[in-house]
This record gives sequence, C-alpha cells and structure tokens, in this order.
Amino acid sequence: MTLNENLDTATAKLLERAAPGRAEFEDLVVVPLFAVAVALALGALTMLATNVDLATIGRSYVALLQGSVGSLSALSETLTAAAPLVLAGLGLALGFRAGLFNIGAEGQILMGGMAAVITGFSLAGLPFPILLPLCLLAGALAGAAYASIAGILKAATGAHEVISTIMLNLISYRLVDYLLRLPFIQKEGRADPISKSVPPNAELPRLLDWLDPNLRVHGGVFLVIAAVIFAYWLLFRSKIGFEFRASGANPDAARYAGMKAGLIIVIAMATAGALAGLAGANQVLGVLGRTSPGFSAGIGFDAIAVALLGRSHPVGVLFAGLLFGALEAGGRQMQVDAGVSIDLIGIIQALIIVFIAAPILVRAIFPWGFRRGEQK
Amino acid sequence: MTTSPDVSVMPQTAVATAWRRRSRIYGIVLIGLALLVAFIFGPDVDGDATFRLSRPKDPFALPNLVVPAAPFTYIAAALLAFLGAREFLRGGGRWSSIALGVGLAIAVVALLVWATAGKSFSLTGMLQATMVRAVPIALGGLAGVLCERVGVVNIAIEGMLLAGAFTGALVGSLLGGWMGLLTAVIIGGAFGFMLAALVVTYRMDQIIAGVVINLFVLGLTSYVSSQVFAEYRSLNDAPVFRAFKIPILSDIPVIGPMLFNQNIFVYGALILVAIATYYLFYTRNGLRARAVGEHPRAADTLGINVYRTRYIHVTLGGMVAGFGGAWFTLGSVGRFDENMTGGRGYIGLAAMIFGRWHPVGALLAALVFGFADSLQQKLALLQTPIPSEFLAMFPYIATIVVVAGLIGRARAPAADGKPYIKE
Amino acid sequence: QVTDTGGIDDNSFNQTAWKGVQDAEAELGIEARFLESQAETDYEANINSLLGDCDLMVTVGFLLGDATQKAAQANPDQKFSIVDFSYDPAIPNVLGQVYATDEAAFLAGYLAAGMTETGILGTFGGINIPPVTIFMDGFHRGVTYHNAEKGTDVTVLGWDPDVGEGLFTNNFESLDDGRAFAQNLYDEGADIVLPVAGPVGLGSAALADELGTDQLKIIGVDADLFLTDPEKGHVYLTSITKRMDATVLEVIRRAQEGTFEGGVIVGQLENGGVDIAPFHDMDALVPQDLKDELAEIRQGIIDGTIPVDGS
Amino acid sequence: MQVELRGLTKRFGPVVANRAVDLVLKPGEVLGLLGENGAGKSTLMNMLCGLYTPDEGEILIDGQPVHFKGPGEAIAAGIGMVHQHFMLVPVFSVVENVVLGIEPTKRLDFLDLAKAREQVREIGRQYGLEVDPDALIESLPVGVQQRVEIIKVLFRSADVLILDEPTAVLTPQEVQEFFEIVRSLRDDGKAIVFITHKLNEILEIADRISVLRNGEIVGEGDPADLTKETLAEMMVGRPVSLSLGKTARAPGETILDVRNLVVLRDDDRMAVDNISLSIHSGEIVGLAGVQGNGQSALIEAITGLRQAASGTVTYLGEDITGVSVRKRHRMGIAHIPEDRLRSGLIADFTIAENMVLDTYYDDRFAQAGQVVWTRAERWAAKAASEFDIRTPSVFLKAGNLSGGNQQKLIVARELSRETKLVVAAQPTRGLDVGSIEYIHRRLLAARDEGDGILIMSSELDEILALSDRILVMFKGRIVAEFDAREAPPDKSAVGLSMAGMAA
Ligand SMILES: Nc1ncnc2c1ncn2[C@@H]1O[C@H](COP(=O)(O)OP(=O)(O)OP(=O)(O)O)[C@@H](O)[C@H]1O
Ligand SMILES: Nc1ncnc2c1ncn2[C@@H]1O[C@H](COP(=O)(O)OP(=O)(O)OP(=O)(O)O)[C@@H](O)[C@H]1O
Ligand SMILES: [Mg+2]
Ligand SMILES: [Mg+2]
Repeated sequence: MTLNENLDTATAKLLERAAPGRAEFEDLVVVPLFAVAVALALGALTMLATNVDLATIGRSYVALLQGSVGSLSALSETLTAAAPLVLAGLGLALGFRAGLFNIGAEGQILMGGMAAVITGFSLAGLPFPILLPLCLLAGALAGAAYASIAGILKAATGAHEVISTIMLNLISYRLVDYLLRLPFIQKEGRADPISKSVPPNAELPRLLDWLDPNLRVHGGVFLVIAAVIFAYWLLFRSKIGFEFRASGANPDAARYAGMKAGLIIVIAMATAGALAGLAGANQVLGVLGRTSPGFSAGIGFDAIAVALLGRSHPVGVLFAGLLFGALEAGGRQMQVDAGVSIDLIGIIQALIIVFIAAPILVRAIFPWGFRRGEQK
Repeated sequence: MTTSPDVSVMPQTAVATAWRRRSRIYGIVLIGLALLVAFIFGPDVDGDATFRLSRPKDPFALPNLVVPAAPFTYIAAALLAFLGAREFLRGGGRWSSIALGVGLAIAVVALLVWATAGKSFSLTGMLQATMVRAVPIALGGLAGVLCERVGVVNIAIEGMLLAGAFTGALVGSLLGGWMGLLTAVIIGGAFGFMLAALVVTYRMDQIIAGVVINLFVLGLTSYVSSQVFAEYRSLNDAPVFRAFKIPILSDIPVIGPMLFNQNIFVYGALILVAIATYYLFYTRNGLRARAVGEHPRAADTLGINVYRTRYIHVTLGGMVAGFGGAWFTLGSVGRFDENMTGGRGYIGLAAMIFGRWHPVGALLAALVFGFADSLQQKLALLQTPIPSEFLAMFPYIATIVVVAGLIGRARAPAADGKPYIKE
Repeated sequence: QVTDTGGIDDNSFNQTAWKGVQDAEAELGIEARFLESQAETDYEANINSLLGDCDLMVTVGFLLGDATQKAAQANPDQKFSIVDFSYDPAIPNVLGQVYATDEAAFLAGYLAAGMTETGILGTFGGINIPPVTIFMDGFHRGVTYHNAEKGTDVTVLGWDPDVGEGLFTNNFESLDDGRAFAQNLYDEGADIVLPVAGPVGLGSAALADELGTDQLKIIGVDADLFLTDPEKGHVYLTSITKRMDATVLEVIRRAQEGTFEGGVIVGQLENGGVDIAPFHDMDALVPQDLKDELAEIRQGIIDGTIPVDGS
Repeated sequence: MQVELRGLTKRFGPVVANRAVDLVLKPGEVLGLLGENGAGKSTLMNMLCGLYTPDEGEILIDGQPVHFKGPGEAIAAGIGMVHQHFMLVPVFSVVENVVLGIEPTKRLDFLDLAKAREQVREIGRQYGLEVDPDALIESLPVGVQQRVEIIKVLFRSADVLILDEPTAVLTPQEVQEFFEIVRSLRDDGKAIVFITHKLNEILEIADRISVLRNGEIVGEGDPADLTKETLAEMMVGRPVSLSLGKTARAPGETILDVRNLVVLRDDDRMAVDNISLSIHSGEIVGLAGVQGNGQSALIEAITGLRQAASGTVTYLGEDITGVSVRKRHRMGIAHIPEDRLRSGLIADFTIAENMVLDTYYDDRFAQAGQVVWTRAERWAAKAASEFDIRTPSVFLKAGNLSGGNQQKLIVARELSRETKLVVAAQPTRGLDVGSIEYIHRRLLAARDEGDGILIMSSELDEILALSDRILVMFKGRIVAEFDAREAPPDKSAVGLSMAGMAA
C-alpha cells in the first residue's frame, strides 16, 4: 500500500512534537550542576573527618580543577583518561539498551588490548596507514569474540549474562598472565610479564607532542568521536538498533514482531564487546605501548558507571566519560599538590552519580530552583 | 485443577522430538567427557591415588583413602560412557539434568584421581578449605537472596562486604573482635538501608544504586586506609576469631573438620542459611516478603506495606553482607587492605542466581565454587602439567559450565528490579 | 619516589625503598616526596607530574621499567634510579638496582631444611615470573644442598625448578589467598612456608599466628618482616631481605656527592644488598651448629665455591 | 452495612479520573457500574477499597465517615475488591494467596496453612467455588483464578464485594455459574458492586445501575426500565448501533490449511493434539474454547511463534511449517496477539515506533540498513487518524494510551499491511462498546476484501457475532464445528461443546 504525500490536517497535527519543556532543562543541566556541587561539598566533609585541614582541602580542590581543565596538559590528561571510558561505556550502553547487563567490559578490554598489541608487533613491517587500522580492527574483533561467548551462552542455554561476564572477566586476567609468559609475546630479554612493544607505526599518533612531548592526548579522541556517532546511528537510526531497543524494552513483543531474540542477543553482545575491545586497543596503541598483567586497570568497571550515568545514551555517555576522565586527571594532580589520596575521587564520583541518577533526591535537598509539583 | 490434558494421550513421535532435543546434547557432552577421561587421563595413570584423611601431627591418625588410579579411571570412563549413551538414545525428561550433574561430578573425581596418581594429598584439608572459601560467597549470596526476594536487585553486595571487612578491622582493632563484628553488621545494615532509601524512596535505578554504593565504599575504604591506616598501624590490627571444635561432632572423620572445626563465621553462615530458609518459606512474614517480590500490587491490595517490607529486608540483607565482610578481616587475616574482597561479592551474586534465589541453593553454589577453588590449589601442588593460570581459571569455568549446562533459565522473583509506584 | 601499585605501606618493597629515602632524609638532609601508582596507566603520568621538581627520582618495581626508560630518555638531565630493574645497554641518567636474591634464598632454604620437623617445606608465589621464582629457586636449591650434605630427605611443596610450575596466587593483593595457600601447604604437612607474593604473605603470617609457631613458621621476603610487620613479627623464622633501603640510600648519596652515573648496582650477600634477616625471637630455636653451617655456606657463596644456580 | 460515597474526586496529574462522584451501596443489593474504558470505574473503587486516597469527598460507612490509610483498613472495615487485573501471586498456591495478609500462625510465626485449607474448602462448598487449595495459581485456567479472587474476599468475611469486570474472561456457562454465586452472596446480605461493559450481563444481574462517563455519574436507574440501547448511549454519549449488519459471503479459495498439527508447551505437555483445519478467502472462522485448551498454542503455531512437533501448515499452497515469524508476516499473515501489553506493543516506545514494530524493515520505511523515521512517522500519523486512535501526537508513549486505543493501534498496524490471513486473538478483550464496534467493523471489512480471518476469543458473543464458521477446541482437539454463515448457531449448544460435552 502506498502512502499519499499530502497529509490532511488531522494527520499533520499528530506529527507536531512537544517542544522540550523546563523539566528536560532541569534534568539535563540544573540537576548535574547541583550534583557536582553537592558531591564536592561532601567530599570536603570526608576530608575534614579524616583530619585534613581546611587549607589543604582548598588546595586539593584547586588542584582538582587545574589538573582537569586548568591547563593544556591538564586537558590532554583528561581526554586521555576519558577516551577508553567513553568507548567501553558506549559498548555497555548498547548492551543495556538491548536488555543485557554486561559486566564484562573489563575482560573484553583485556582481550582487545592483547589482540591489538600482538597484531602490532607481529606485522610491524606494514606501513602505518595499514597497520594501525589493522590493530584497531583486531582489538575490536577480539573484544567482540570474547563478549559473544556470553551472548551465545545466553541465547543457547539462557545462562545469565551477569554471571558469565563476571566469570569471563576473572578468566581474562589469568589468560593475560599466561599469554604474557609465552616467548613470542613476552618482550625479549625481559623477565617480568610484559609484552613486546607496539611498533611506532602502529601507535595512535600523539596530537600535541609538537607542543610538549609530555602531552599524551592521542588519535584515540577521533576514535571516540567516531564511536559516539556510530553508536547513536546504530541505536536510533539503524534497523538492528531498533531491534536492540525493542527486545530490550519488551522481548515478548519483539519476538511477536518477528525479531530473532537469540540473534539479537549475540549481535548486541558482540557490538558491545567490539567497542570495549576498541577501548583496550586504544589504551595499548595510544597510552601504554605494550601490555602487562591487568593493564585494563578497572576501566571496564568505571565504564559501567559511565554508561549508567550517561543514561545509556551515546551523547550522555560521552559527557559522563569526560566528567570521569576529568576527575581522574584532576585527582592525580590533587595527590601531588595536596597529598590527598586519589581514592577520594572514587567517593566523589559515586556521590555525583547518586545525585544525577536520583533527581528526586536533589529536588528534595534543593526544593528551590525547581518547578513545583511534577515528579514522574 | 489445570484443564490441560495429561501426558499419556500424546503421540510418541511428538514427545520424543521435544525431549530428545535436550537429552541428545547432554548425551554428546557426557560421551565427550568419557572420551576425555579414557584417552587423556587413561594412558598415563599408574600407581595409587592416596587421599589423606588426617595430618602428620594429628592426635589419632585415620587410615588413608587409597584409590588404584588406573582401574578407577577406566571405570569412571565406562560410567560416563554409559550415562552418555543412555541419555543420547532414550534419555529425557526430568532425569537429563541429574544425569549431566552426576556425569560432571564423576569427571571431576576422575580428574582428581588422575592428578593424584602415585602421589597423595589431604582430602580433609581440601574439604575444610572448600567450606572456608565458600563462606563469604555464601553470605554474599544470602544477602542477595534476602533483597531480591522482595524485588530489590542488589549489585552492592561487593560494597557491603568491603564495608564489613573495613569496619571489622577498624573497630576490631580498637574495641576487640566482638565489637568489630557487631559494628560490621550494623554498618552493612546501614548500607542496606541506604540502598533501600535510594531505590524505594527515591526510585533510583536499582542497578545504578548498587554500582554507586560499590564505588562509594571502595573509594571511602581505600581513602581511609591509605590516608589513616598507613600512619596509625595499630588501627589496622584486629584479633582473628579462631576455629573451635564442636565436641564429638568434630571427631567425625572428614566431615567433622569440614563442618565442626571452624570459626564462628562458618557456623554463622550455616545457621543464617537455615534461619533464612525457615523464615522465607515457612513463616508469615516470609510469605509476605515473597509476595512483595512477586506481585507488590497484590500484596498492597491485601494491606501489606510494600515499602516497609522492602526497607526491612534490604537492610537485613546488608547486615548479612556486613557479617560476611567481617570474615575477611576478623575471620581470616586480621587486617584490612584496599579492595580486599576482590570481587567475591559479584561471585556471591552469581551464587544467588545459580542457587535459584534460594538460601540453600546459594550455599550449595558457594560450596561448588569453594570446592573448585581449593581443588585448583591441590592440583597446583600435585604439579600437573597444567599451567597455574589455567588452574586458577578452573573455578570460574566450572561456574560458567554449571550455570549454562544445568541451570538454564532460572526464574527470578517476578517484580525483581522493578520500583513499585503506589498511585 | 613513584611506587608500584602495592602502595607505600605494603610492608614490602615499596616500603623498604621508602625507608631508604627517609634514612637519606635523616642522614643527608634531603627533601622527599612520594606518589602512589593506582594502576599501570598511572606510571607515566605520575613520573611526569614529578618531573622537574626533584633532582633524583626513584621508581620502584620492574613494572615501571618502561615508563622510567621513556621518561629518562625524554629528560636526559633528570636523574633517575629504578629499584628491581636494570637496563642494558645502560642509560646514562638511570641507575638500576637489582638483587641476587637467590643467594639469600639459598641460605633460607638450607636453614628451613635444618629446622623442619615434618620434613616438608612449602612455598608459593604471586605470579609465575622470574623476579618471584628466583626466590623459590634459591630456596629449593638450598634445601637440595642440605639433603645432599646431610643426607636428609626434606621435600619442598609448591615449586619445582625443573618443571617451572608451582603454586601461585596469581595476584599480589588478596591476603586471604595468602592464608588459604599457607593452610593448603600446612595441610600437606609443611611446617615452614615461604610466601613470595608481597603483602599476600601477611595472610600466611596470620595463619601461623593462629596455629602457633610450633605448627607453622613463615619466612618473609624483601624486608625483614619482623620489623615491618611487628604485630605478627614472632611468626617469622627469618626473612630473605633485599636491602633496598641500603641501595637506595647509596644511590641518593652518590647523587648528592655528584658521583651519580647510569648503570647498575647489584645487591649481593657480599655487599649486603641481599641477606637473611636475624632470627630475632626464634634465635634460641636455631641450633648453634646450624648457624655455623650457614656462616660457612654464606662464605662459600660469596667466594663462589657453592653455586646457587643449581649447576 | 451501608456504604455511601460523597463527592469523591481523584486526579492523576492532569487527568481527572473521578469528579464529585456520589454513590450508595445497600446490603443485599447488586449495584451495576457501567462505563467505557477510562471512565473511572476502577479508580473509584480503588478509593473505596483503600488503595487510592481521594483528593476530595468522603466515604461513609453506616453514616460514619471513614478515612482508609490503606487497603488493610478497608478490609478490616469489611470491604473487599476483586480487581480487574487479578491480584494473585502466580507462583503461590491457592491457599497461600487466600491467606496472604491475614495468615493464621503457630509459634515462631510458623504458617498454619492446614486450618486455612479447611476454610477454603468450606467457603468453596458454601458458595459453589470448588478449587484445590494446593494448586499453583499459574497452573490454573483464568476461570478458576477468578474463583480464587472471590474466595480471597470471602475469606476476609467482607460485607461489601467489589467485582471489577469479573466476567471478561469467563465462558457462558462460567458466567451463569458465576451469576449464581453472586446471587447467593447477595441473598447472604452482602452489598455488591458489579463493574462491566457487557450490557446484557448488567441487565441480567444488577438490581440497580449507575453509568459513569469521563469520571462522572451520567445516569442511574432500574434495570427494568432500561434497555441496551439507552445504556449504550449513556455510556458512550452518542447513539451506537449494536448490530454489525454482517452480510453472508461465499468463501473463496483456501488460504490456510492445517494438517494433523501437534504442538507442545514449553514443559512438553500437549497443547494441540493432531488438529486439521482450513480457512478460506472471505470467511471468518471463530475459534471458541475455554482458556487453556490450546487455542493460543494453535495460534502460536500458525503464526510461527511456536514450532510444530508434527503436522503441516500450508499457506496459499505453500508449506510454511518451518518458516520464521518474520517471513510469515511478509507473506501477508497478520497477527493481533492475545495480550496487547505483554506481546502486542512496547509501552515505552512511541506510537510511531509501535506502528512500524513489525514493518520497520520494509522498503517503505527502511533503506540501506537504516529506518527513515520521517516516513515511518508520517505513515503512523496517517494510520492513527485513519483508525481514529485518540492521541494528541504520535510521539506519545504507547503506554499512555487507554486500553481501547492501544488495541486500535495494534489493529491499525496489522490491518494496514498487505494481508491475506488475519489471526486475531482476543481482539476486543476488556474494551468498551465503542472500540469493540469499531474493531469488529474493521475485521469484517478485511473479510470483505477477501482476507481469511481466524478469531480466537473467550467471549462467545463476539465469536457468534462475527463468525461464518465456528470451531470449538477442547483439550487440544477440535470437538465441534458449526456453520454460522446464515444464522448464528444456538449459543448454549456451542457453550456445551466448549465444556467438552458432545453437542
Ligand atoms: N495510576 C494511574 N496513573 C495515571 N492515570 C491513571 C491511573 N489509573 C487510571 N488513570 C487514568 O484515570 C482514568 C480512569 O481510569 P480507570 O482505570 O478508573 O478507568 P476504567 O473505567 O476502570 O477503565 P477500564 O474499563 O479500562 O477498566 C483513565 O483515563 C486512566 O488513564
Ligand atoms: N509451559 C507451561 N508450564 C506450565 N503451565 C502452562 C504452560 N503453558 C501453559 N500452561 C497452563 O496450562 C493452561 C493452558 O495454557 P495455554 O495458554 O497453552 O492454553 P491456551 O491455548 O493459552 O488457552 P487460551 O488461549 O484460552 O489461554 C493454562 O492454564 C496455562 O496457564
Ligand atoms: Mg478498570
Ligand atoms: Mg494462553
């Protein structure tokens, strides 16, 4: 049946969108600001409680600011820290949208990183424009493959993905330990478990080292931008993305509409894994230059927070990732200048999420500045 | 009362097709195991596998359990083959899962015998270790059960364990073990209450709330331990609850040491599991709690206060987790270290699902894990050609296999993870 | 000083190295600052953030090897020294500090073999890598030497130098593993255990403390744990010490005197860079003639008449 | 005990669900409460039973104003409600559900179910509500679950019973039995509120009728001097014709042909036992049967949602037994599922998204792997206005639509495709006359365009009104077939064969 292009008025009316109201504005702007403010305040209280004097607290927050956005190198550090968080976070977000609670980013990052580094040094001969993409691809594929294990298990036997991904994480650590002992991977002449280095022509080029060799920000940022756009397109434009969201929101309806649940689960997991694997490759090719035990450094778990904080929306994930990256970079500065342990950042991160994820809570604390009544 | 027809009337062809689908696969798996045992283990086993039931210095020594390795291996293989064949040809129905379970068990024992052939190790010790390693996981799982039975997903078990461990060490160092234990339980409860407040009152997404609490506790404990414990070491030197024998019972060979020569955490875990089971399935409040987890609105229409029920049980869950956390410090090593729970909370979560949201199930799941864990330690000692990393993976792989193979689609409480909005 | 992920208070190498720095602070009146690494990704950033505002930077742990090298080459006029690592070819502005721990471990093995009542000793490691297994090798060979000399039949559980496999916790954090693994060895009859896994060993100490030292004794590594872990000090028969404090102090002195140059310092029995700690509380338990034998063997190792590498 | 509602008002944000409602319930009387979907019937009663608190107005019991803080207090006051959507815990046994909230216990809080079981049986005997106290709810057919709900209320010895659309899921026989129960309760001196859409039922059982529209009482009266037509008009606010004016039509070529079909449930029990049937172009085949006799299973097999254990399904001469759901959609099989919220649509997707839920991949909306939403939205808007779905915009979440409009959305989605076979399960369950009438006309239109149509419904009236041919399923078999082309067959005959008795 064809649809006639000239729509009658009734139909036209149905196509009018409600303009974003004040509620959206509050949720997207006001609440986060309050959240950060409150979190920092509570962070300060924590320091007071552990008898840190006010001066130090002041200095540490100044350091936090400087270390995150205060200077070029600070920004560079922030971006460097944010990149893997966003990449892995995007993967997790896709999973969440498809109704999969995938805790496995950590393991997928490790696998991706290993694959990237192995490809890197084994094909060192290839020219940069071929080798780098190849390494990234290897990382993505490895991550995808590793994640698919959980996907296939769920689709085939209904094994709960939370369990299988947790276990796959633990397994991946050991796997990396083992791989790093293999002669063809371990750096020659080294006793400790450390892989051969990524050849220069496989590294993600540093963007600002012509300004100052210590600026670490690297090509990964473009990777991130691309990934965000891709994830957005996938979720909200593509057919498969529609299927992800449908079977995430109501698996039964999706099945009745002729979508293949099992297939979708596997594809969703694989895509999530690919992005996490990319995060791993990004770390290896852009920051570490090689792999060693546990080089994922818990990014996979922070990414869960990032994805949730970003409400599983690609753009949200981007901002959440930048926020976390900033806190991390700033935290390091904080430790140097004020001697306050970086662990404080963990506390602040947690608090920020609380207040953003529970707007009602913020509204309860700050009744003013919010429209009365409405609470959905 | 169901109006559906009874099985007898259905045409054989139809039944068969349906049942065989599953049992075929199981059959193949079992036969695969049989081949593995026969041809991988079989060839190079010789001598006897000796399982010691007592230590060199034990007061009265029990005779060792000696298994002639080669014959045993082949018998095991035969058994597996038989099970497999039976499953493959005309298995099905309820027995399939059991057959697979038995099969896996046999395979594991065969592996043990193969590794031990010509050597010996302490079976008693292994079982005791199994129990000990299972404790925090079982308690974590139990905490999860209490929360999810009222419809609140608790990802925060890890954080609650960590909080318990920390408090146990700190207060234990200052005021002694018992006070440490008590406060650990209270703090655990406090975090439970916090979780309840976030998800029930402030309708925060339950998973996010859980993740947040984990982040928060990890941050706080690490912060304090590096900021404070580093300087004041005396704040991180708690007494450890020692194992004590339960008269008579502890003298039962093998089982005795495993169950009745342990510290209060082991006894506590066992007792708590028993109590929880009784409470959830045989008491009025248990029934109400489960109703809230399955169909909150129905419970509400019958005058059961959904919110209060959730608050209470999530807090209780937190207290159990706090107790489990104290085990790491007061029950084991007497001092706190950053992130010392190392993901046990998540494994507890797995144990809960794997144990089908049942306290006893969670305990058994935890034991399976503990067993796999102590088994890999023994195998490492017995110097099997397997690299230690792979041995270390064993517990995790085992968990995945069991969850995928035996459990399949376990059924969570219907309202699990869903906030309840009254109007 | 930039630490490894263990943390400054790990009762192990980070702490010992830090002690060296503090000694220098005291003796040479220098000013010191430290920075803890949370994760691998921090190394480079941490080093960078200390760059410039100190004359000598001490990085601790072989894992920082690459980061240090990178930084050193990028900043040729910043002095570096790295503990537990050396470069070849040497980097002009980096002084490596490495330790022949197997020499001391050999002594410990001989001692343990002489002390055991069950005739069974145990050891386990963090991860299966040379820096760890070198202890276990030396220990094992010390025992073998004792068996050969004394015709005893003491066995070592948890490590087989020939196969290269053994008992490993596969982490350096979980104290509870330390306890469980020691328990495992104890169940197999071991009455002296050598944990080579940094802080994880503290868990083993907790077990020994609980069982009583007549049942189980522990041999520490890196630092003299009797001193750094006073609460459980009494359970340590001895410790295989890397005197990082000594070498670090030495390095700082050179830096101050301006005699600093790139290369490597090897800590050996000879120069006191490695050793076994005094027996402290257990001194009485160790028979005099065993002490004498140890003294001879030490000499033998120093003048090379007793090969520790098993040959 | 006499209950009086005075000026009750309830708002949900902007929506005013009830506006100043006055109502009186007398002992020994059945009050029929009639109203369209969304008229506010349930809301009103939820206030009476303590679930919601009124924004304005008050409730008086025997003249005394009462303020319930929760359902517990209402129950204590002797008010019991059987909710429109069952309030039963599926994994609990009958007795556990019945005692929930007022459990008899021994020492240590130990549940004393033995006593309760006896009481349940007792109540069963007294009012003819036999049910096995230990059966699991989820294993019970809906008809029986209904009884359990009533036992629950009686177990709490309520004097006021509120029955919210209790007959929606019952067969004629069950309805008659149910009326007996209601009458015996009334004669027992209980005050009863009977909520329904079904005009003939309310005329049969009620002693007094109140009609609710847009949250207000728009009419009251005595059944004796009210007719279906007048009631319908009060309810909808405009005259509605209750007869479809369906014309006989000669069936064309065979569209669907099912041979010796056997279908099993997830637990491998038999659902469909060797069934053969065929559906022709231009005919509506009604599939009658008590819930739980395999109709859904049969439909799932026809639509490809459940694989057939044996037998064949042939569609337009092509064997589609193994063909995927998607493929069948594309071949022109439309499916209006049994449970709209569970499997029909996605509550938190927009109307537009739901409108293309099973056609988004089609060239009309998709190209190069992506969905062109502008097209989909225009299409949705067009269909929405065409099928008169009452909504301000297609960007609204489908979950915010009233039941009737949700169902229309599904019908619109399914019928506005190129179809040859329409499988409709419970197409009008729980809808009001207006919507029912509309959907029926749509189905007939489809038939007249030459589609073959299979309708499964637990509402026999619906089957009788629409079908050209009626098949009755019992225990997985087709036990009777009636020709209804000229005149609908005798209702009781069909009803009997549904109950498994040879007609
Ligand atoms: N919890 C709620 N939140 C918001 N709106 C509600 C809620 N419950 C009911 N409504 C709205 O109030 C109005 C009355 O709903 P109600 O369920 O009482 O109607 P009803 O007569 O029972 O309809 P039905 O015949 O479908 O049962 C409807 O517009 C409905 O959308
Ligand atoms: N897999 C299952 N396990 C246990 N009970 C089931 C299962 N499937 C259905 N039942 C129960 O058996 C009865 C028959 O269910 P089923 O839904 O298959 O019949 P039906 O075809 O749906 O009948 P109707 O379409 O009228 O609901 C129902 O009471 C249902 O609750
Ligand atoms: Mg209603
Ligand atoms: Mg059904």
